[in-house]
Amino acid sequence: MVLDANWAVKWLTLCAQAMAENRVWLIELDRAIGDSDHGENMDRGFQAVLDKLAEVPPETPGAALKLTAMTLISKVGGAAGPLYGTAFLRAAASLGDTVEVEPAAFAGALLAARDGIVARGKAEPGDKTMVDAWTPAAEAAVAAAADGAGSVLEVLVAAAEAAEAGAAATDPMVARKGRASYLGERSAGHRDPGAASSALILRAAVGAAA
Amino acid sequence: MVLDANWAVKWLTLCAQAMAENRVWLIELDRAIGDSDHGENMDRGFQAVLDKLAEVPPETPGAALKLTAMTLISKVGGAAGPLYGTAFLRAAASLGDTVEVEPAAFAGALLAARDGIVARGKAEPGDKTMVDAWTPAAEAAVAAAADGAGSVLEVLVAAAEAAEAGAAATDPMVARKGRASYLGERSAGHRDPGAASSALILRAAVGAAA
Amino acid sequence: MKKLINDPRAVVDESVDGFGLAHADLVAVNAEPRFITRRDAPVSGKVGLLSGGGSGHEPLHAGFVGMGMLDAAVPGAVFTSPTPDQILPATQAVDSGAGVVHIVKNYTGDVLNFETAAELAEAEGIQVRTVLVNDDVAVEDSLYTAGRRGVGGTVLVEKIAGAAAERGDDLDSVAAIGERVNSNVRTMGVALSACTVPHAGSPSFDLEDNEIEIGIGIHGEPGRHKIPLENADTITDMLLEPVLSDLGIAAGDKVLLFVNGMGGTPLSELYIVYRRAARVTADRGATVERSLVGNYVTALEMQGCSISVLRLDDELTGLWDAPVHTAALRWGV
Amino acid sequence: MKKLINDPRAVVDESVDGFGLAHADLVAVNAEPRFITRRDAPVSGKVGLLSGGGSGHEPLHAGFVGMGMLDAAVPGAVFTSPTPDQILPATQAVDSGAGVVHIVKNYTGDVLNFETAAELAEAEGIQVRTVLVNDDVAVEDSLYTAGRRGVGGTVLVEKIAGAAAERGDDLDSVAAIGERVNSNVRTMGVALSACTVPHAGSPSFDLEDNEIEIGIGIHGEPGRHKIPLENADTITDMLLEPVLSDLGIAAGDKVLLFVNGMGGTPLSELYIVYRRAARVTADRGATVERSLVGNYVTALEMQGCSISVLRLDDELTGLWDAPVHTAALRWGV
Ligand SMILES: Nc1ncnc2c1ncn2[C@@H]1O[C@H](COP(=O)(O)OP(=O)(O)O)[C@@H](O)[C@H]1O
Ligand SMILES: Nc1ncnc2c1ncn2[C@@H]1O[C@H](COP(=O)(O)OP(=O)(O)O)[C@@H](O)[C@H]1O
Ligand SMILES: [Mg+2]
Ligand SMILES: [Mg+2]
Ligand SMILES: [Mg+2]
Ligand SMILES: [Mg+2]
Repeated sequence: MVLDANWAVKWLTLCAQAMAENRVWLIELDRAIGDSDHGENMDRGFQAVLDKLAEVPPETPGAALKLTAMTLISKVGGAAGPLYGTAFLRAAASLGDTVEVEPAAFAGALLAARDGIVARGKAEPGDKTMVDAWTPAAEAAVAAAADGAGSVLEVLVAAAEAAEAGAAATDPMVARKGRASYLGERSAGHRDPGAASSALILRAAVGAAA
Repeated sequence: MVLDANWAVKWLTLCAQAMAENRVWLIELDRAIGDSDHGENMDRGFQAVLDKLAEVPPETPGAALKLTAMTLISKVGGAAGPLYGTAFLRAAASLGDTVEVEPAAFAGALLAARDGIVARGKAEPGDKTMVDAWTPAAEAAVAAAADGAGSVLEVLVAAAEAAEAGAAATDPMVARKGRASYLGERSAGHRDPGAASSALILRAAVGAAA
Repeated sequence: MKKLINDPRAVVDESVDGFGLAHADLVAVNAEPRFITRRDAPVSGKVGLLSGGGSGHEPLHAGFVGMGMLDAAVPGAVFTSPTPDQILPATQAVDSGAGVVHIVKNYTGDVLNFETAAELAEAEGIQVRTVLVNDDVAVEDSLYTAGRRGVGGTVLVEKIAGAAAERGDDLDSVAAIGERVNSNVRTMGVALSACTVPHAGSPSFDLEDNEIEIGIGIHGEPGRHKIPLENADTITDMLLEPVLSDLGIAAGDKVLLFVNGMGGTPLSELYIVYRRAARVTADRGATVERSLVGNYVTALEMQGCSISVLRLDDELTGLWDAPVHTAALRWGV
Repeated sequence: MKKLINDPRAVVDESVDGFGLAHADLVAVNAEPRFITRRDAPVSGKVGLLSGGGSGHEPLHAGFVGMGMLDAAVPGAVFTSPTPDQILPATQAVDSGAGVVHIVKNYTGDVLNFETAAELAEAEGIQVRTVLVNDDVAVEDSLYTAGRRGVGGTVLVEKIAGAAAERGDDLDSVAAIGERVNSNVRTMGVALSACTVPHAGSPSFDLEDNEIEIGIGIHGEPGRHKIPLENADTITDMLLEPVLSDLGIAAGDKVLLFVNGMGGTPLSELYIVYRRAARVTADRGATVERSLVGNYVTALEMQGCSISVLRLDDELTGLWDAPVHTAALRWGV
């Protein structure tokens, strides 16, 4: 298995599928501590990504992620649009023109994505945002790749599992950024929708490589 | 038992009591085929009558009914205000200065009241309005008084019973006057609120003489 | 029942009181009996224009008191017409000697109470003319009903007759203009939910989650029939078709199109209805010359809307465009 | 879910389309990407004023496009901020060379998307200034929140900055006036019921029959806390006290008092709230110089209201009074 343009397109296709399937769940999560639009936003955004991918098939993983970034920025809106847009843009820049992404480079792209989200949104780990999924995911990928022993699939799985654990860990948190922060203590006891969609995205990366 | 000013005041007092007790029921009846205000209107009107009776105790039954008419006209509004106002005004005029009302004179007053309602509202029997209570009531009173045998109480009871039967008879009717007429066939199966309140008024007349 | 109120029986008094405070530059409120007049009433030489009816239809009527529209509004209890002893002093307060036009929505209660008040006013030497508004095509005007109701079209009658009075028309002319508007306007409404009369405390009718009431009035009464929930375009067609047909709107006609909210429907939805209604009207070959979209003749917090079409001629258009300065309609000043 | 809509995903497009049809004399609608401009934009020599945000708050913002107020409105999906590729062309469309002020409500999404659009516009040689509106006292402006939200006060910022732009103020001056309004206005809101986002289909939060949410925003999000239903005067006091205190309103201050409906509350109830709020403000020794009562910054069909107080000075009062001609606010013209 190599992380080439085909994998990237499959990844994004599985992302779109995951957002469509989990649209209602993400809306429900956002309904509890936000404004009920996250599932709709992500679904709309990734459907548009699918359309774009069909129009101009990308030649490298980086190109696929850049196209995703531009599409999410122009179609999603809300907080998630610019944050995911920046994440994919930074990941694309980090991959450059690479045709086949090595495990360490993938881990580096996740780190870049996470840094992009933090740079735009100024959230720290523990603030109950998507950062709580991306931070452990990027760190787990770096660790898995650094061992040297990590196969491509092992790195992807490490990232996905860490993102899922990170998303679950937002449940008890009191939000300090984003719309949920307006709720104060009432935000505890609910999963952060953006962390949940982040975990779906990283799980889709595994599916595309399987 | 004589139908003097004391009886009239007691009658109107019992009317006020009946409207307060049946306020919710009359609202419910009006909710089904009208605009949910009849119970509130009648309660407000007769509470005002009580206040007026306390201010200027009337010297004759006619004076009591005239005061009632003027108060209902100025406090009730809606369809019921002018219609009941006219009814009590005509009844008062028919009684004139009489100090003790004979059975036949009482029956005549009910006829005058009914004619007043018809003159203002142009409804015919069967149109599902208060006319369907007042017409049989007035006719029953006339009949009971005409026998000559009819005691005061018998005449009052005849009127009350006929009004109650008349009100119940509005249940299956399709309304042709008032707000319920907008519903067409959908008005069938519900009692007319004005006929119901009319029966309460005539039943109170019995209670005042008992 | 959830409402921003204090005492269900004080709703009208407190609301009118607040209205008077918020618009003290425009109106004066008389508390006992309750009525609202233009601050500068009576306007010397001008025919007075008065309307009233049950409360719960705000901004109708108090929101339309001011220059170029009503001289007085007389609010009854919620959904209950006012009494003659409110209407009479309000009539006196706005009579400058040129007479007063009563704009009355066609309901038994309103008709009877205004009739009595007009008689009493005439007895005191005030000339009164009555314009009866009955624009609701949901109700057949036949022996078997109390006649068509006055609904959304009322605001158009008030605006245009108000402009006629303001330009100096005499009593009969103002009444005639009002009648001309009434005979050229038709309306039909739909409810997606009922409303709750404060003193009653429970919704005015019961609707399932997938039902709507077609042909409702503005008093929370049920409509002509319940139907399953449809989309906005279909509902719009169901309301507009009888309106256009009853008016006989044909190619070349010029109209004012008025989409009125019943109080609880978001403005965004009213514009979705307007969109369809404007297209269907244009498809008939008629020209929408003027429009009005918003909550003007309401039934408390009811969700739903009504569509009114007014056939315009140059004079009516000119009077519609004339300056108006009230709490709820204002332009040209 | 009962709404006068066709397709939940077409709600914004169809509504904006209808808005454009109804107000073709005032505005032009650009369909793809979606934004609304003054019919006569760009106005030569004038600073452009642009605002936008999620839809569902109508008449905000499109209803405030026109002479003396906004040059452009950019509506996102319901409760979702618009994207840079809407904001950028709208900014270009209203720039006459004098620069453009973006009025942005303080939400993470709005801030980020407008930030990107402003960068792109600057890169194309358009000068942009951003006025961030954050008037909601329900949210503490601290490290532990995303900062105070922009709510009802937005309409006051738009009106007054709009008047400054219309009188010919330069870019920095218009932005400075907008910021002055923002720093002198505070708002707090209550919900008696939730609202239903069309694409979500179920109410945005759950409330028992005897509960209300205090400290809500305008996106159907739950408030700071649930409390048992109280009467209007008590609720008014709970909203107004933090507003007056945070602003430090004292004897001798002159204010504009704004009671804003959330979309599903009858006007009559807003006036009951206004009545109490005006009295309490007067009891503090402050003078209510101007008032605004109605549904201006809404959350779909939510029942509830917000109260805003703006501390006035002579310049702000003069700019408030200046002529405005938009679909939802109009005077002096
Ligand atoms: N400052 C921030 N930093 C990182 N992530 C954030 C920030 N603010 C919000 N988010 C993420 O965005 C998600 C909400 O996205 P969405 O619902 O689409 O946008 P909106 O909040 O504008 O409605 C949150 O669940 C959270 O994960
Ligand atoms: N034309 C009429 N003639 C006789 N009675 C009428 C007429 N119209 C209405 N009514 C009576 O008035 C009652 C309604 O009174 P109410 O609810 O107080 O007034 P409104 O209909 O104005 O709300 C009806 O139930 C009916 O009995
Ligand atoms: Mg959201
Ligand atoms: Mg009634
Ligand atoms: Mg009534
Ligand atoms: Mg959102």
